[in-house]
Amino acid sequence: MKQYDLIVVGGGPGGYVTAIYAAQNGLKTALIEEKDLGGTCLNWGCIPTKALAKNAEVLRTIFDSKDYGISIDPNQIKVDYAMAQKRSREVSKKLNKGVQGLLHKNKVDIFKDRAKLVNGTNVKLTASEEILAAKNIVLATGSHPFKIPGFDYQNPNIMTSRGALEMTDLKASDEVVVIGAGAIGMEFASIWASYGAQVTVIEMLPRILPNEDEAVSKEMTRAFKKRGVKIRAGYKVTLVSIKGKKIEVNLEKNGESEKIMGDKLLVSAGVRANTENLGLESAGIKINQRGFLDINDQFQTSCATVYAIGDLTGKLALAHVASAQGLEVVHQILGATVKKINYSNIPRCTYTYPEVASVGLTEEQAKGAGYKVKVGEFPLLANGKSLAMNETTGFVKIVADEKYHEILGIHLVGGHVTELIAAAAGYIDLEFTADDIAQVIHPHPSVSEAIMEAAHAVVSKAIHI
Amino acid sequence: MKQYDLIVVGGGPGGYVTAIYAAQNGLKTALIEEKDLGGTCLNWGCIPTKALAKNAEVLRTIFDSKDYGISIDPNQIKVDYAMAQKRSREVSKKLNKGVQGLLHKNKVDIFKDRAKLVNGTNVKLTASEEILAAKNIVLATGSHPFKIPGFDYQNPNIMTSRGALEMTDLKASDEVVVIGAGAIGMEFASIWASYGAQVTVIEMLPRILPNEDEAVSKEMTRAFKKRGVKIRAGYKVTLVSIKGKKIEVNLEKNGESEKIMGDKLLVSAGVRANTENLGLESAGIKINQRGFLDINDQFQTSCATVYAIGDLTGKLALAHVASAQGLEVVHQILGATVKKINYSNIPRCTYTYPEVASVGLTEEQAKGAGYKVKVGEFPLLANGKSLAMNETTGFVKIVADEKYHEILGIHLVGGHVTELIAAAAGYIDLEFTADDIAQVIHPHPSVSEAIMEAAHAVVSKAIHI
Amino acid sequence: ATAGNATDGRVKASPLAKKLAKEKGLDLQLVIGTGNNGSITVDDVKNYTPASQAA
Ligand SMILES: Cc1cc2nc3c(=O)[nH]c(=O)nc-3n(C[C@H](O)[C@H](O)[C@H](O)COP(=O)(O)OP(=O)(O)OC[C@H]3O[C@@H](n4cnc5c(N)ncnc54)[C@H](O)[C@@H]3O)c2cc1C
Ligand SMILES: Cc1cc2nc3c(=O)[nH]c(=O)nc-3n(C[C@H](O)[C@H](O)[C@H](O)COP(=O)(O)OP(=O)(O)OC[C@H]3O[C@@H](n4cnc5c(N)ncnc54)[C@H](O)[C@@H]3O)c2cc1C
Repeated sequence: MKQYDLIVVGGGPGGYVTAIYAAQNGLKTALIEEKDLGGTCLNWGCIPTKALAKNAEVLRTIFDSKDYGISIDPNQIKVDYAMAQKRSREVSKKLNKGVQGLLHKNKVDIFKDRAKLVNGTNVKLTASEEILAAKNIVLATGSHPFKIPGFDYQNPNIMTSRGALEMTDLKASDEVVVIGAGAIGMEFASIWASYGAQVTVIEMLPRILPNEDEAVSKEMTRAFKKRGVKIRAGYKVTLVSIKGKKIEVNLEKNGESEKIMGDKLLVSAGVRANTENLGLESAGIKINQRGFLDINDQFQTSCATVYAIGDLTGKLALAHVASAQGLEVVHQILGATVKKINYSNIPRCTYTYPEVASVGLTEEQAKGAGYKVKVGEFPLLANGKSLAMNETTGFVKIVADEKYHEILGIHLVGGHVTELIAAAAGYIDLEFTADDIAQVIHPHPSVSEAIMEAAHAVVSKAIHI
Repeated sequence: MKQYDLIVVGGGPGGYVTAIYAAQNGLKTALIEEKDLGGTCLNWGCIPTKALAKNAEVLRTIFDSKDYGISIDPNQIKVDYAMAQKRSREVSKKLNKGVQGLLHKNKVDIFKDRAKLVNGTNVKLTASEEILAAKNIVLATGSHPFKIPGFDYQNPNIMTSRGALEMTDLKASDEVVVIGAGAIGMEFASIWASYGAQVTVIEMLPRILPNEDEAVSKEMTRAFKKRGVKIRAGYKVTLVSIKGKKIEVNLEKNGESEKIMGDKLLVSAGVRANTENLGLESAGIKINQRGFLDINDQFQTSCATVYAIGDLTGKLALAHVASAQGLEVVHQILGATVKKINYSNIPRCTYTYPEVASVGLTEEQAKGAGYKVKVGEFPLLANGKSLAMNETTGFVKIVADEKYHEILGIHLVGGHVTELIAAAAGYIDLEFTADDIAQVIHPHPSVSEAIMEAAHAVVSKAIHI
Repeated sequence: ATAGNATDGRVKASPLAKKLAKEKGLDLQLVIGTGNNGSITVDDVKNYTPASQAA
């Protein structure tokens, strides 16, 4: 029986990062992955969606090129969505190969098989029937998109994100309905709207991107409407039925009903943990009410030698959470200092047009938590770089406490703001105040200056508004 | 005679920011500007160049659109450089009006006139002959492009950046020669190369972007060569002469000479302070050997009531330096804490394709300063977002001290990295170590993750390489 | 009054200053900060001598 210091189950950003880091730190490590190295993230999540978003950005740029002194007869622009998908798949493939290379380089043993726990230190490979042993086991089996029951998912036009990443026949004349206005639903809506499709986004909660600050939802509603996307927030889907080649979606809000016809339907309603047939019982591990695995601050399940990380743990379903948890598990196993992860201080990004990025508490949450709040805002309309780039939709909103100007939350809407939020995450993580941010000399011209201005607004007043 | 708490001479990013901030803080303030509010930066510098860079980016995107499943017959793309310039001028105009609005709103008295010092507390307006009095005076008269002597600047095809921002007749068939490979020369070279011009960049020092880390110059040389830009670093221009409609530029390196023909020539060889006819003598202020005004840590000239900021002071000729100095002058006047500006920790940006951004010391400078250096590097080729965006040229290089992993310098090359450097400037300013950066949870996928990876490389090893 | 930077019970120090102070076994409560808003910088820690702060 092969003996390891660490067996990692699942090769997503939780599992593969854990395995590499463990191996770099001298642990003899095995990784078991039944499908694709890189997991959901690299193959059916973060990466292929961003490749599609880039395609969409290119297309938008072309359609707007008149503003920049370039004229192209629109009839001469030939758009091939299947080719866009092809590039997206190729990027995933390349990264998948890259992960394989990294695991090899770091001497992680890879088993392409399905794993099942035998007990707290043994794992059985389902196909080969081999049993592996380890001092510690990390479960990083991830999640899959939730399928709202009652829809016919055999119909190729009714899909979750997985199907949407394989769908190649989008036409500019298509009507598309998206159920669920979280990050994933909004990202696909943004991509398809860029390709000219008539998109409707339906959200049960009263506003799109319901986890974001209210100001963000408002700005994004405005921006998406301006792009021609229909927003139906606070609506309940009552019935989905097939009408010939069309999908009919029935909605209701305050007793009033509405009917929307679509050629395609995306169901984007959260994720469910991959816990089936994992042998959890044999290690005495229970699934919680929400279907996820509970972990303590050391990332241990109720079985001390079995850790769980990533989407499986039902925290924020984000790749960087999975990876960060994985690094800390390795610290725990090595007896090094383990960082306690504060899940409210994780940066959250939505790669739409415009983009959304945030970290920390919303204004409402901060007030709910009992803080006396001071808000500093700055609109990109007053930012020189945004004007030069012709991307003036959006703002920076800093939620700080009144007394120390401690940063509680930073909320961004705008072009490429997902690249600005890391700085904010650093400031929050290391407990800097708005006064600190305000006096950091930011480069001119840059969108990042808007963060400095919003910090000035917390301290006293912004300069450029 | 009108009495002020503060008179500001010059309405660039040094002067107008000082005036607004002074007024916000209760000082009765006058601003004297003889030409355009916003100064070089808004009218003939930072902003219009970035608007042009955006135009160029749009054009590049269109030419590369085949990669994204979009096909356009190149003959159908009509490019109008004059229109691109028009947009650039309009953006400047809009910001110029914006500054005027801000000054009005904050109740700063604006004098559209030329100022001359009478003594340390009086200023004479040249045209109106009015004399204004103030407790303190800030000189923020900026700079102008240096004209290498001996060239015929009457010829419309021989220009400094000022002329380049007015030139409207660029053709894709043009040969363009740029003398000076600092940020400004490189930015124009990048723009014109995007428009299809055959560009040659000549630099006297051994490498382009000579103030940057050597690794940056190397990567940019490679990237520009790949784009078809000819690089002649370590070359001396020996003669520029007119040959019919062409400009002939003679170069020399190690005794070997070369001849380059151009349709246009940009001279981009630094700036000279605007000190002429300022009445400096009457306030007892001397110009230093380099032609700039010396200031102390409180930004005072040798006359204690007269401050100087911005390009006039011969520090880094950057807009955000001018503005930051201005804020501190106001603190000084108000008797508040004055931040000592560490000029090596100012973010420096070059808005080329790819972009360059850096802060702190280069590896060479750090070693020269006696540090035992530990370098952490991460190539964008290994960054998921960069792959998804198809922008894999570039890297992150962190220069840290070996013992505490104190961040001494961060050097970035890549798409839009000028938006990432503020974070790095914050990290340096607030004294983060590489260990601190490494454990900040960065969003996935993002280019910013490459900074985290380079920090990991300083601490021990990067994960994804 | 006690010298030092513990206003409102908060000690503000840069990450690097904290690292160095820990290594030196120095109590940051005793150090006067000269950085932003009285934050303790690495130089404050480096330059700290009990005598120099007595005043
Ligand atoms: C469309 C979409 C877009 C997204 N975009 C982003 C984004 O931009 N940013 C972001 O941070 N997050 C994004 N996410 C979320 C992100 O993909 C997940 O948070 C992340 O993949 C979770 O990582 P993980 O390692 O926990 O699980 P996963 O990535 O799901 O990996 C789990 C792996 O375990 C394997 N596995 C499962 N059971 C077994 C078993 N018994 N034996 C062996 N192998 C097994 C699976 O095959 C899978 O490869 C997106 C998700 C989707 C669906
Ligand atoms: C092509 C180019 C691109 C640049 N790009 C960038 C960039 O991307 N980022 C960056 O940070 N910097 C950039 N710079 C540099 C930046 O423009 C300067 O650092 C900045 O403008 C300096 O600000 P200032 O206030 O000191 O002077 P200026 O902006 O030069 O303003 C001085 C003002 O004073 C006025 N003035 C002068 N004398 C008198 C007088 N006697 N009476 C009344 N008014 C007077 C002038 O008319 C002028 O408006 C660029 C410069 C150029 C030329």
